[in-house]
Amino acid sequence: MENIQHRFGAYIKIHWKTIIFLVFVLITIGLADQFVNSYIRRLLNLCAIYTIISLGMNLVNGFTGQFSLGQAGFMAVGAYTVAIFTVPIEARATIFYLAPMTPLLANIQLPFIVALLLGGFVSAGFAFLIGGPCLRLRGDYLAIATLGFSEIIRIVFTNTQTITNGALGIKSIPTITSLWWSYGIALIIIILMILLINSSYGRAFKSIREDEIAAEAMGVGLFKTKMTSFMIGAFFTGIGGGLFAALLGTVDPKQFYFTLTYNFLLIIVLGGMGSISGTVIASFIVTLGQEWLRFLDEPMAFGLDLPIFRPGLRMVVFSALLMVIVLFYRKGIMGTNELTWDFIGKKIKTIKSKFNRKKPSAQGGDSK
Amino acid sequence: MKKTLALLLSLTLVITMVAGCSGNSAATTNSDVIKIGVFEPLTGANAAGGELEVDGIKLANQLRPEVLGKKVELVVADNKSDKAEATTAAARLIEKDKVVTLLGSWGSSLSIAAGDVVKTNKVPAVALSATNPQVTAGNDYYFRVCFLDPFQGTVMANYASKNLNAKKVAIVQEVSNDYSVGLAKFFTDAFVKLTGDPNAIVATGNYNTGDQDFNGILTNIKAANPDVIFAPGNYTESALIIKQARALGITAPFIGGDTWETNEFITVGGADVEGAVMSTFFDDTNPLTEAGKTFVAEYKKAYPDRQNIPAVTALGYDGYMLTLDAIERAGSADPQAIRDALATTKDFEGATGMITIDANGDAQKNGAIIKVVKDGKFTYLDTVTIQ
Amino acid sequence: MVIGMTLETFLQQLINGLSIGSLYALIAIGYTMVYGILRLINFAHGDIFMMAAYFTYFGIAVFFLPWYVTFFITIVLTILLGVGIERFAYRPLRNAPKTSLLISAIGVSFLLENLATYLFSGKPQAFPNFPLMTTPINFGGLTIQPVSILIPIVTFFIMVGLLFLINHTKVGMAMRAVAVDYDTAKLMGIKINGVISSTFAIGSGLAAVGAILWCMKYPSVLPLMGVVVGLKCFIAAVIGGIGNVKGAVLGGLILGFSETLMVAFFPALTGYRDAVAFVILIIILLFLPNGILGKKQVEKV
Amino acid sequence: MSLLKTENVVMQFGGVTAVNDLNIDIKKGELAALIGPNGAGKTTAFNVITGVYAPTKGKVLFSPVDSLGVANEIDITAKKPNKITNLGIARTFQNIRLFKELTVFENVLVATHQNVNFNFLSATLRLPKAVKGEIKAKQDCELLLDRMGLIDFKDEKASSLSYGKQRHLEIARALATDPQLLLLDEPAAGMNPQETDELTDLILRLKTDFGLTIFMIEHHMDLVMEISDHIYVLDFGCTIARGTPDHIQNNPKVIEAYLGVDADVED
Repeated sequence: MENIQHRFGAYIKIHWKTIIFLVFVLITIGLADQFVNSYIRRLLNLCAIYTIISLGMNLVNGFTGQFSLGQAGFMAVGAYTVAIFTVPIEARATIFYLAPMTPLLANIQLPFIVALLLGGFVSAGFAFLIGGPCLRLRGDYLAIATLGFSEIIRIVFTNTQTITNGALGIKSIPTITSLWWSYGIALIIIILMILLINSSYGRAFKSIREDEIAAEAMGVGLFKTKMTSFMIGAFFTGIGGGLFAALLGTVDPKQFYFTLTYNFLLIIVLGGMGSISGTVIASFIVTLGQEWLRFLDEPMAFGLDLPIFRPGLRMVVFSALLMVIVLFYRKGIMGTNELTWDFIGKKIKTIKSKFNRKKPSAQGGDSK
Repeated sequence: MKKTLALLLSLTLVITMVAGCSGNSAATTNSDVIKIGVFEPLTGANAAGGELEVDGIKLANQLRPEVLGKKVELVVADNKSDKAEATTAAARLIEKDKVVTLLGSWGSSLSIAAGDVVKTNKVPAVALSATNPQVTAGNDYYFRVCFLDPFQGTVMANYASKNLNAKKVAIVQEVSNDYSVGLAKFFTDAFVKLTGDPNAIVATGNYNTGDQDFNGILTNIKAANPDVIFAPGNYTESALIIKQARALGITAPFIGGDTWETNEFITVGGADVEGAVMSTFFDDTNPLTEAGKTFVAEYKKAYPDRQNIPAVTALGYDGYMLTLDAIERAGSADPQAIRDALATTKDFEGATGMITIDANGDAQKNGAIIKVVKDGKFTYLDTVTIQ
Repeated sequence: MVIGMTLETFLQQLINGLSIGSLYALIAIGYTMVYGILRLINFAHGDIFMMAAYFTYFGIAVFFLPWYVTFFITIVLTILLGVGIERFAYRPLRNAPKTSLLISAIGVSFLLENLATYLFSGKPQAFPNFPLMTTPINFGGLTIQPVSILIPIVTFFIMVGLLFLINHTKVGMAMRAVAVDYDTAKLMGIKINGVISSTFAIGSGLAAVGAILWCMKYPSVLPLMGVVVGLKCFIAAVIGGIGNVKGAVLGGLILGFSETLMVAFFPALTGYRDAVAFVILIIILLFLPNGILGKKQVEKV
Repeated sequence: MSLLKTENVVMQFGGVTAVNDLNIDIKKGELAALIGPNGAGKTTAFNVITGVYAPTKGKVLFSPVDSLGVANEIDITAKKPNKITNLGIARTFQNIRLFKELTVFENVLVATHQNVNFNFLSATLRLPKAVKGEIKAKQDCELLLDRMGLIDFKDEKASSLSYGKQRHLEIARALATDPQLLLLDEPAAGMNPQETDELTDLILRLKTDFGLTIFMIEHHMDLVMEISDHIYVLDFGCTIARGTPDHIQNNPKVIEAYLGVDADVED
């Protein structure tokens, strides 16, 4: 411990509890990977992937204060990159049965991890291209422009038959994504986020969120800094998209309809714009909650037949939730706070002081 | 006051959540019940189609609620016409509800999405109206009771050139719909082959799901002046396309695929879709088999108010009956055994005709029904068989 | 590939562009007015339009009310809906950060879509037919539905009326005042809430009119019909210069024409049609950040 | 020799001319003040100098002294604000613009971001270079906070500070950019007499200890007259007078300009 503390001394102190917590997480993943059924595993994978993507979104929207709605588009870019470069070459003929894949790509196959990273980079590249025009715009214009971009991406992917196989999409993508992959990468990205946010660049991001004019007057280059954040966010999202593709094993343009972005919006709003731990918690709540609420779509909920329980109710509740949060709990679960050990400590103290009989238990948290 | 309201809202939410999960967890595996999973789009773009198939499945279930002396329980899951949902829905049915086999889904891409799940879990699935070759290709656990797009495309091409003796055809395809572009492609190939004229397709118009204004592409097509217009795609857009075409003074007949056969197609299209011709799987006016007759009778009993029986409902019926037949032949509710039984299906008498499953897991059907919209009804026109 | 096109075809395409463009314009006005006053992209506007379509559908096809009654009720209900949304989803957040307001708008839109899907099912409903409006008439080689002529006319008169309202009436003056400087207007004793409500009322009312005309031309009603239309119309408003009624109409027409003409001249690219709007948007924002008729606003430091 | 010059700067918004033909010349090491009634265009002038607005006409010239002690004149007209800050002009704002959600320490640290010599990757991965840079920045800033008497509030949110302290923090933040010229926009606005006195001392200390050149907008006439070496008087965008405090005090034009607006003089 000592030497770690010493090396990062000027930065973050890695709390011994954090190490224990991480070990605990790894063990849990290991156990889950062994003993949990594929349905639960699929859900847990989704949680991790949504965490990654939401973190990417929160970096831009929450920490840098730029309201971007391009997630679905960046996700699509990452997903398609992985799909195109990992589909077994022999399978391609049958998949691209309307129009053969362009010879440029037809015979290139990359190892998963390479394709995944490539997806991240390509996605960041797109961020660079659209950031040019968009990041100079006033906030709400950025929202509509990024949303427009994600629609354009979808439409382009629908029409470029020989690269993306158009509407048919690409199937039989090797389903490599496992709990180890998704959670491994999620953890890495969480840690990177924490380190980034607590660096000089992270402070620059936050300063822009707080007050663009003051930030600029303090020598922070707005465009360059926004672009950095935007591209990193897109990179994360691209990675998430890649994992998503390798989880489903099939992609097509319809999946990346821009309403998909609203999922991640709900997550970051619920978790707290500008909170990493909040995002992580919210990703789990929303992903599992959505699955949980399924019973609302089933006529025979609670055994008794209620006419109100029929397909569609779940999404109504889901979107009503977003409204409730933004109207009444604008700061979300964490606000801009982080679930650090002393944060938990404080909370526990307050709870204890409230009723010293009950014995609360602390769980979860980031290294910070 | 706000706060309290908010608290109340969230409280109810939490309660429902808890109640819900408890309700779900109550669904335990019961030995004297055989569970069959149905995953269909009950909301979203494909909702109408999904419901029609579920009708058929439910009807069949009422007719034959037991197999191997055990009660058959249907577990229906909505896949929201969305791929990610489709995979989770399938996984949920298999892992959580412990179904032994699956039925569905309307919309090939949704079935394809679920393909990997059924494959990895080694649980068989029967697609009902998913006509895309990709559904069963390279997947030993996916079967289907309907014919394939290449066949359907050929059928319509034949109909266009032989019955309507068309020389020039225009195509309007829903570029964001795999079914539509696939069918358009197969039609084109077949039609070009038949006419021997590489330029037989004089115009192509693309649109996206949800579009409502087609005047642009239709004006182009009008200029190209085709004999026939082939417009496979969702019933909603197709109906609008035909309406707008007529409004633009296009008189060429419209022909399409099985997806047209929904009541919405007629309600939306109104008088303008009169004479629209489509290929489909089943004709309720003269069923090919005994099973077909019983199905029609039962359907009329169950839904006296409906004037015509959609083919996909018949396919839903067949899918269920075929599955139960397979379970019976397998003599057990073990997924693997059911799968093997399904794979070796021979001359099973379905409502839509005799079903024999081939090596790909597809139903060998060499006959398609041609129907036309007449007086606001889908009426039998012809049966096209291709060897 | 560009197909050689006859004059008729070209004119036909122009008419197509004019009528769809005018519809865009009608709905774009709603966006532009709300934005002008609240500086808010009212994401829910497209869905208000959708709800209006359903109101009309139920009025005529389900409750068999005469069309004029239905139209009246539709417009009233839609206005109530719009004003209600402002009251309950936007007003509480008026002093909150901009993003919260935007998120709330997205939330409302998402809620309306899901609610419609839940209540009216994802299936399309057939909008009643108005033979008088839809039976095509021929001009030489041109075939035109009366409604296609009606739409631009209605749009034009509404625009004129609106401009009069804004420039020559008390409430219009108040609107302009609020649009220029919210706080000062408040200090001047203008009833902000009243002004904002009336803005939403007008915007929603126009959405209702737009919906009725839209459905006469494209007679199917769907829960998600408002999404793409909404986006395009907001873009139209931005192109023309947001906050400016004439701009909204101009933008709507530009969008309508460029879409149909793209289809007309590049049939091969018809699949990209929906991307056109967004491409135009990004180009406009690059070269004319304030739109064609928009004024440049400077940030106060 | 002069550090900042503006040559016939004109700033118009639509038809309104906020600043008309502004010519100022601030010598290195002096403390200049810009006074004038409300709406005279003082803040606009600052915004032109700091690049927030691009002037309609005219030039802004800045002659910072480089590491070798050589001054070379740079045309900073319409340069981006952050570029101008990099060159050595820092400012505070009339209506305090702190990063409210950030801690006092973070507020100051942001100002050091402009001279990071490592990219975001090495910052994220904590490469030695970045760690060194960060440690240095933090030491400097702690020192600064100490000198500004804010060290005790280091980890509090900026928004939780008292009004006076917030003004101090804004100055500290500006200093953290390591400027040669410091622009203060009404630093004493809304301060009680005692706070104002503290501020007076502070400004003087900045001038002597940091060897800063200071250019400030201020309504507190006694403060202005007490500490400034040179005063510019603006009215309706035009420079109506310039010179030493006593010269200004007896200038009829100035008195006229201030007639009826005593409120400003007093507040």
